[in-house]
Amino acid sequence: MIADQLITDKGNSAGDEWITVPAPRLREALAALKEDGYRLLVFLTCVDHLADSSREWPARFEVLYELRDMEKLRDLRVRAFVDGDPPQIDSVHDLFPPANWDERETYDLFGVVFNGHPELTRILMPDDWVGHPLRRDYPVGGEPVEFSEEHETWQTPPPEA
Amino acid sequence: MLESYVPLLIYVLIVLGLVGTVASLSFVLGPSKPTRKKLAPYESGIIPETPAMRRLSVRFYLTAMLFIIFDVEAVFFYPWAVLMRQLKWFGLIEMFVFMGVLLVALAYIWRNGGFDWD
Amino acid sequence: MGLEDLVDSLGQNVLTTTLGKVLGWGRGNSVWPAQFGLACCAIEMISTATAGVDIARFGSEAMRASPRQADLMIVSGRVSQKMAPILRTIYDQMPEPKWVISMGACASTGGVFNNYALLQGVDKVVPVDVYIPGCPPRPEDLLNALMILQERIKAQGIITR
Amino acid sequence: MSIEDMTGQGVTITQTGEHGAFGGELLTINFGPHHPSTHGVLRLIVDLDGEQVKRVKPIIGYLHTGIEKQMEALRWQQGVVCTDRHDYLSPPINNLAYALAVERLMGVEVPPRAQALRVIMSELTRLSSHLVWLGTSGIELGAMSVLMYCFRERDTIMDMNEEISGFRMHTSYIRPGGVMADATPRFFDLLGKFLHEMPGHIDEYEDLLTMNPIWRARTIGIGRLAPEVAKVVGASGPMIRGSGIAWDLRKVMPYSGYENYDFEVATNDGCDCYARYLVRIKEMREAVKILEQAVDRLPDGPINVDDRKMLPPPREELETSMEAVIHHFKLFTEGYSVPPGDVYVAVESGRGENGCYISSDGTHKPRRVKFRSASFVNLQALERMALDHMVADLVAIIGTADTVLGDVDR
Repeated sequence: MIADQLITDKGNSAGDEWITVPAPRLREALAALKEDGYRLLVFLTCVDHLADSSREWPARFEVLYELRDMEKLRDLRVRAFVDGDPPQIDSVHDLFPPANWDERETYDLFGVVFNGHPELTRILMPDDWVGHPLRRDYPVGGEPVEFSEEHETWQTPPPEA
Repeated sequence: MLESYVPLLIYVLIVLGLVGTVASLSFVLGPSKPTRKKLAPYESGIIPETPAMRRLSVRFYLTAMLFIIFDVEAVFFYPWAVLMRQLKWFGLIEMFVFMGVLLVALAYIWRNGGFDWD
Repeated sequence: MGLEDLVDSLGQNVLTTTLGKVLGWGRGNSVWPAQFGLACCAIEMISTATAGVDIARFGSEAMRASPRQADLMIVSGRVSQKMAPILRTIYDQMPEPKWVISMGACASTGGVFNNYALLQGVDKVVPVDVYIPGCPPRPEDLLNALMILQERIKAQGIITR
Repeated sequence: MSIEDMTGQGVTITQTGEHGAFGGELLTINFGPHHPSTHGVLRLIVDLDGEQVKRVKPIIGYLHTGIEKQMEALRWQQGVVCTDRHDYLSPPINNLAYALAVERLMGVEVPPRAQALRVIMSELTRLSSHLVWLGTSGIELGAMSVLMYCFRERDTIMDMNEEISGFRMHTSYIRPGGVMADATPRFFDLLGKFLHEMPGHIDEYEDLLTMNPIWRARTIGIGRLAPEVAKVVGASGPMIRGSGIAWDLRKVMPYSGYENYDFEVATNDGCDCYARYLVRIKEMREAVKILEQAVDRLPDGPINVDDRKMLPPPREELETSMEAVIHHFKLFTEGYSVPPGDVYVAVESGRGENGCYISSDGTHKPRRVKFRSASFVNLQALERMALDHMVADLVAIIGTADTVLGDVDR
């Protein structure tokens, strides 16, 4: 079972179990969970909590791993909070093969650098694209549309930025 | 003696004439505006950087050679088919022997894996 | 070179206009589309080509895979920023005379998605002849656009643009 | 080398001079974005030794539409439109994932009639998705007539979609809080006639393909995916069921009332393209069985949650009660807000596990919506399945992975 001092926070959100793990020791936690039976990484993504007033967030970027145990049919979400410019975290592509492309996509859209990834390049955006689109301070873009108050706000970064 | 070939000559001339006019007509009348981008090699939308001229694997050569051998074999059937009546039994047996030799060769190549690719 | 020089030298007289009508009739009734299926509209384009709605009645059944043998490009689907240069390359590699139908709202104006990732309208990259609204338009809409295009081709005569 | 470190090999463009088995140099070609048989705008960089594929590197992103950023800028009820369009072969199933996620965050449960209507629309979509797959995969391997047969049935399903929701493909029928409208009697007539004929049509496809020597030669033994590799790579749907593992989310983690329908999980332990073809054919038969049970036992009652915060009140109430007008006004100017928290719901689409992860910060727009796409993960298995096959087999392997590039690139 995963060592208890690794888990800094634990809870249940709308029926999903989740735990928070300190980012520097993420690989250790995921390896322990893999031994414990969570063999499948369903997906890996990042949430940008810039100016998020709903709760007190330890850091801006929350990288989360959705693990699943196919025998005992239980899911677990592992969160790791990262900050810094660019935010760095260890890559787990050798523990969970599906993480390879997920990490490249998270790097491409959020700018989170995964140390140790064999080929950390852009996967969805064109290779010469500047900026990471899914960050909250990146404008939605597109063309301004007359007579629609929503689209004016999309050209400029959201007010909370 | 040659006049029995005249209809063949006329036929060849008609064919060449027809093909010639159709090809040249489309070449002369058709709009052709060659631009550098249009003439670039088409590779599913990407202009390739790597040169396409590469040393080919020897298997292509093997396959081509086998095709030629068994295709040329078919050429020998035509004169035989024309003279089959006069040659009577001798021609028939001779052609079976000829085909037999080539069938043995085909079986040998097949068993030794000359046809499968990897 | 060919017929166009004929028109330049002889100008518009009874010979060239009738020849133009014959050419227009020939080109109009055998418009070969290039298979440029991108997203959901491509599925409706395929169902236009099947027996139910049968585009073959209009002479456009032979959906050519390579641009060399096509003279109509049906842009069916949303064009992302990464795909735009490739769309332009394919358009350049098509021999004249060539036409473009922009199928669906996404190809015509960016449609539902007005954001950083999509080209807001394919007419920013290639000259478009007929636009089709709808997301995705019904197969009958594509036939309607093809009939409009055929009228336009027949009216163009020898020099098309 | 073990499975783990085979990941992320990635293919570098071969330098000149790297030699294949028989002395020929490796040729790098583009199985590019504009290609008739890549089921969308997928680009593969393929290293060929003669006819054999030595390395494959998929390059995606040519259909990236920024759907996840778009949904962050739209209100909760407006986001349903985007969920239709990223996996455009199974729109209602994506709506279902989004709707279930929002409902679990709000803590509401839709009435049983809505759940049954959702199951009906999901199974109809699974049928139409498999029909499009069978048609296009058939025509790519030379079976022209299969396309015509399959799209004939797909058109009847599209007519049913149009009857129930007014739209052929992107129905947006399943919304947070219930479904758009109740099914009309004509819909049930069409559905009854369709269910009566469909098993016969599936037999037609089987007659065309199952014992067809060309189809079998092109698919048996092509694109092998061993069971343990399928599990490690995270494949789902027909990709994993074709390797003998009975993993179907409708059975394993039932949602929206799937537990009270009895159907078998279609598996086949051939581990190759032919096995996955048989799995999809059997899934079509199972979908017809589920639809029959759903229509027989359709409970009546309301089709929406009666929570006025989430759904507009019925029209006639607007004349009488003042609260209805206030609810109506608030709903259509600002939209409802979902309590903070995050949730992940996985549903079984035609391609595998399509999921929707939502992180909400209590405002009336989602903080982050992430679609777990089955094709995105199944495409990573392509690098392994295509090794040492012929170039022509690449077409069958891309076909059997049944990737929808809108789903891959989102």
